[in-house]
Amino acid sequence: MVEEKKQLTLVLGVIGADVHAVGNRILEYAFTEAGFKVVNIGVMASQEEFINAAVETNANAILVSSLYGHGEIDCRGLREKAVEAGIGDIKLYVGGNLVVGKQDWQAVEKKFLAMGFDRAYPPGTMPQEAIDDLLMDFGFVQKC
Amino acid sequence: MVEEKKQLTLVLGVIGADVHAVGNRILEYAFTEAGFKVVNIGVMASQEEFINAAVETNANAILVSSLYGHGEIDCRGLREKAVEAGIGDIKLYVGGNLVVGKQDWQAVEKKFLAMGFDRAYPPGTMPQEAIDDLLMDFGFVQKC
Amino acid sequence: MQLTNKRLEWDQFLEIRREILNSWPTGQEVDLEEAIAYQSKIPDNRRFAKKLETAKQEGITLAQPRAGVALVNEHIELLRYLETEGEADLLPTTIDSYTRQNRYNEAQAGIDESRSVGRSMLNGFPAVNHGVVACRQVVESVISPVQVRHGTPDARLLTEISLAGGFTAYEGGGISYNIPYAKDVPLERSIRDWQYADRLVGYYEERGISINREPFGPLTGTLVPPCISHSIAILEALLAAEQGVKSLTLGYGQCGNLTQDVAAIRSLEELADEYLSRFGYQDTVVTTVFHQWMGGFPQDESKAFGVISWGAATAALAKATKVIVKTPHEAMGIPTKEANASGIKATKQILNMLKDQPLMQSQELTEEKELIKAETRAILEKLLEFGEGDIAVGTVRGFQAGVIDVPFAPSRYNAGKLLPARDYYGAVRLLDFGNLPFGEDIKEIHREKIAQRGKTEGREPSFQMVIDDIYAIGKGMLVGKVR
Amino acid sequence: MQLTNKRLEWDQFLEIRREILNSWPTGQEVDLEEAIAYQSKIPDNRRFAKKLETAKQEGITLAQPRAGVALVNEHIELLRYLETEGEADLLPTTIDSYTRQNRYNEAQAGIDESRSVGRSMLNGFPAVNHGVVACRQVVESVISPVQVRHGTPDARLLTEISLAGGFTAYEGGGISYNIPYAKDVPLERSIRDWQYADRLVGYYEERGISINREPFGPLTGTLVPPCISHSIAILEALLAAEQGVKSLTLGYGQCGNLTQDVAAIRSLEELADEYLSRFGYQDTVVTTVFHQWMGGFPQDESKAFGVISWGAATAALAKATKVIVKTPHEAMGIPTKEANASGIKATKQILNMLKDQPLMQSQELTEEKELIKAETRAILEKLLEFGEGDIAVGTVRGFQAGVIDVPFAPSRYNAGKLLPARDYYGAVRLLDFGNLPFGEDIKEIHREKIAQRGKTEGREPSFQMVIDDIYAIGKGMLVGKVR
Repeated sequence: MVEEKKQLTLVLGVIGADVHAVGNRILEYAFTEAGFKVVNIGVMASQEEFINAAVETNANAILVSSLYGHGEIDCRGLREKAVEAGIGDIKLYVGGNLVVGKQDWQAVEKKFLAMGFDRAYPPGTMPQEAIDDLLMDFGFVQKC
Repeated sequence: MVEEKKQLTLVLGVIGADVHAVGNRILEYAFTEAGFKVVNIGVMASQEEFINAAVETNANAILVSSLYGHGEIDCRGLREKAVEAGIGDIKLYVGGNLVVGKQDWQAVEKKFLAMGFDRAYPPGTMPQEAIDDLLMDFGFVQKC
Repeated sequence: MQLTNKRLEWDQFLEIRREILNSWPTGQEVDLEEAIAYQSKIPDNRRFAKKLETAKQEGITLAQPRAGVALVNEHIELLRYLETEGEADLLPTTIDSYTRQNRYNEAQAGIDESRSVGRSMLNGFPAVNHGVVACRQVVESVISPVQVRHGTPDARLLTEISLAGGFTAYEGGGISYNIPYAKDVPLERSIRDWQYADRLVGYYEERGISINREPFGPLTGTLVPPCISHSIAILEALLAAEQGVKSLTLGYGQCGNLTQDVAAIRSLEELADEYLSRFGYQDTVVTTVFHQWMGGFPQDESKAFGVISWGAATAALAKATKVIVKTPHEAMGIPTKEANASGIKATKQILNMLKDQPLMQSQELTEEKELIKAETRAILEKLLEFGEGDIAVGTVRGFQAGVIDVPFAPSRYNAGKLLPARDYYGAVRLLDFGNLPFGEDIKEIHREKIAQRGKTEGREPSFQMVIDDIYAIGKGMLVGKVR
Repeated sequence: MQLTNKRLEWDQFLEIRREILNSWPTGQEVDLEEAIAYQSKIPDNRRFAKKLETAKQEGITLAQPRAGVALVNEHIELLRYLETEGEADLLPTTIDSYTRQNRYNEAQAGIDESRSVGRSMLNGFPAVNHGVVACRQVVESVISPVQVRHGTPDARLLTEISLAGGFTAYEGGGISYNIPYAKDVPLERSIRDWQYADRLVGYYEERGISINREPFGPLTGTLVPPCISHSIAILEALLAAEQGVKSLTLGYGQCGNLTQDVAAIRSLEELADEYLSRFGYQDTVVTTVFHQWMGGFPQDESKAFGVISWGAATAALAKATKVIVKTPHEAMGIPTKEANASGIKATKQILNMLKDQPLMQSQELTEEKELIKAETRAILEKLLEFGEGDIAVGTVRGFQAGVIDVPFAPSRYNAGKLLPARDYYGAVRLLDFGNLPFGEDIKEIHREKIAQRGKTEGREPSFQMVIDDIYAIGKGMLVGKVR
């Protein structure tokens, strides 16, 4: 199963003008440790950088982080750009402090799913949760 | 003036089932320091104890404290008992946390004045204020 | 133009200035003489530097929140609330992230959308877009002094507008607002751009107007050992002083171990005085700022109050001049004004209760201070050597060589080789020294302390230990111990 | 019957017991053998003494709230909430004020009215009225050990019902539940009544059932110097140990100055061990309890979180075995269960973050500990002298003579001559020693420290200073300084 997981390629980055680098380092470490191939485009990544990296590496999923509250503005249109680039069915995950201020998470999640994301994670999610979801979404049976 | 003040006798106590002793001690000390003769009947004092002490010591004023919120019930009828005991014109002062919960002070004061008290003090009053009032009410001119 | 730690020539400054003020329409609102006339009318009691100096003399700690929203009236309302309900001693104006990247068009879109949706779509106040007049409205609407806080590698236009706008304190620096805040801005460039900002502050000082300057202490806010943030604070203090800055507030982000945190604040002030005096900057006043925990917070608001309060207590015990306050919404993102005020009130209660405690003294504290000083001096002396006596040149070369290195920083001009981890008692130590110029004596202290922890946990020190430490506070612990 | 510190004769105990169990119908539910059989089935992990002992060994601090309501199901719901949502380590059952005065008829009226109006009309759980079966329901419905906390001068029936009811810890003592809680209960009587309670606990111990006993540390909660509460804690420890009590938790209420508070907790444990061992009680285990600030609280909840958190931090730094937690509703009266849980969560966050800090060590701390020890020994030795070696007799005579004296206590059996005030750093000192048997060396230390404060405030130490100190915390300060 470790073999199979290695074939999944993830593009990882922090979108927009966001420079939060710590979580990005941890995610890179955690996903790599979990057996994925991680293409980390780092902080302050534009939508184009995400899409280009995904196209170039033939990635299976794009994992977007946003920690500074501008996620709503920064993420809008990412699915459309993926479609334009011919990778319209790539998995899009997003997580972090996605909006300015304390808002009801259900509403925030709904907003991001409506934007075309497959999964959205609230603040404080541990990497293992996303790892488990990736394995499930790509049909790997979990050994637990 | 110190000589004259010494002639004023005050009966001091905490009324009802109230065991709050700290403020009582502060008042005893402050009034004694200010030159009054203080008859402190302490905590958990009944109306009868206040009146008897005043009669026995030929007191000029009764100072009632209540810190536990039942002041309204405990103080009702004190003026009438003073009248019955033949000391109907004794000065009655009351102060503390006189009612349950946070209430408008003007309304509380009005209630206690209507009960026959000469003065009522809100929570947080410093002893000096009552000392100044005593001196004024008994016609001692203040030096400053 | 070669970077060097020399005061910018006035002609050169004016040449850059013309270009800067032309870079966005509101730049045209800045008239230096008129700005100086405006600033000179702001009385001492509403000036940041003066209030800090008085607090330092009295040995008390002032409380300052972070806060900023997209629109002027809402921002004023927010600051007024934090001043009256929150009882803040010092006020902030936190700048939004687009402005920090000089992306004024996007900031404008954020302003417009905020107006139309009726809530702030920006994570701060876009001071450049709003311009000088709006900034003056802000500072005039409150009684307390107001500081601009941001995270801008090239803050030249923002500095011009902020100072003309009546703000009396200004955060940032060529290293502390680059390495943790940017991905690929060369250090030469950000240091030079901040020499401009400092020169402008220096010019105001020459005209008798005191503007407080504060390098950003916590850097990445994640397991930054005191010697790293101290080195950068002192580098920026020297760079600023050379440009004529007189009021400096140096910062440090809470690590969590009381002894280390108190030692850090005390040693920071002493080291800064030592280096400023050594390089001939005699008339600068150094105050300190302690940042409450900058890492991950618990989601639960009561637990967050615990984290905030421990930061407040440490600030008071360290006798920092001011403390930057977190809010019980920290884990959820940008707080409501009520949550922001709550954090200040809890902090103020503790500051007031603890203002009478004596300064801590113990053998452990003395040893910790000496360790931090030895480490910081090792770094600074190596940078001076690298720069052949020029600290600006030395800084650039030092970052290249990794002899100064910030953990978890996004910048590609940072070596990123350090691995910090907590010791058994929660103090931040180094697991991997990268290229830090430490002698074996210092290294051995770190190794021993981390080994002591590893032994009690029955595991070899590794990156997993670092990750456990990063998540620890969110899980209610300081040290990510395996038990 | 002459009061003496001797173990109650069994016949005598049984004679009193018959009378006590007949004083209210639920007394008939108590069958000692059946109760012992029931208690012996409660496993170690749900026993109070065991959990405290483990915490002491691990050097960690456990959190315990106060809580109690009139009806059984509501009380169970409350405790479960504090255990799950509040994350309490130890649980309480606080007894209502009528039960504390043995006014069971009024308690019954309170129960009935609570049922009819649908909310608790009592300020605690009337354990005597509910009886043994209901108490067992309570302790069985939670996982953590549960202690009975009250304030009852004559608690003999409550003790019988509590122990038969499965509680594994019990607060109170013949001095600490009389002097601050009653006006005219003679000390001879309350000490004798508590000898009964302790003898019952001692009997359970003989049968292999460990019951934790805790004298009430904070007394009047108002500027009580450590030597006063320490003396009473140790007196009650000796009285309890004589009756066969083996697990003792001695308490101290936060004064606010960190050094004094840490010194108090550390010296309390050391002094207790010293005296217990001197009188031959070798197999008692002494743990400590630190009470968060017992004086007036700020109305504002955020500020209350600050007060709570500073108490939690001090408890952790002092490495007290447990801490009694206040709530953000403290100033408003009896808290909601949510507010109660909030206080525990803020406390736990701090306890967890600080559990790794090393025990404080400094010259000042050592000096403070030695001062507290010298003061406490002076009092205790004088009481032993007064009692001609019998500590029970000495206690009664000592209170008469004022050589032991509790500030601001309502009891007429207390001299009430002490005047405590804070020194410059906020530590509680004595302005008037009353008849405390201190030598000139000790008195001089107090005088100097209070004079130092007086000098900085430009006023002679006086009762006004005491008044200012009592009002201080409500105004957000610790020391009522005049500036």
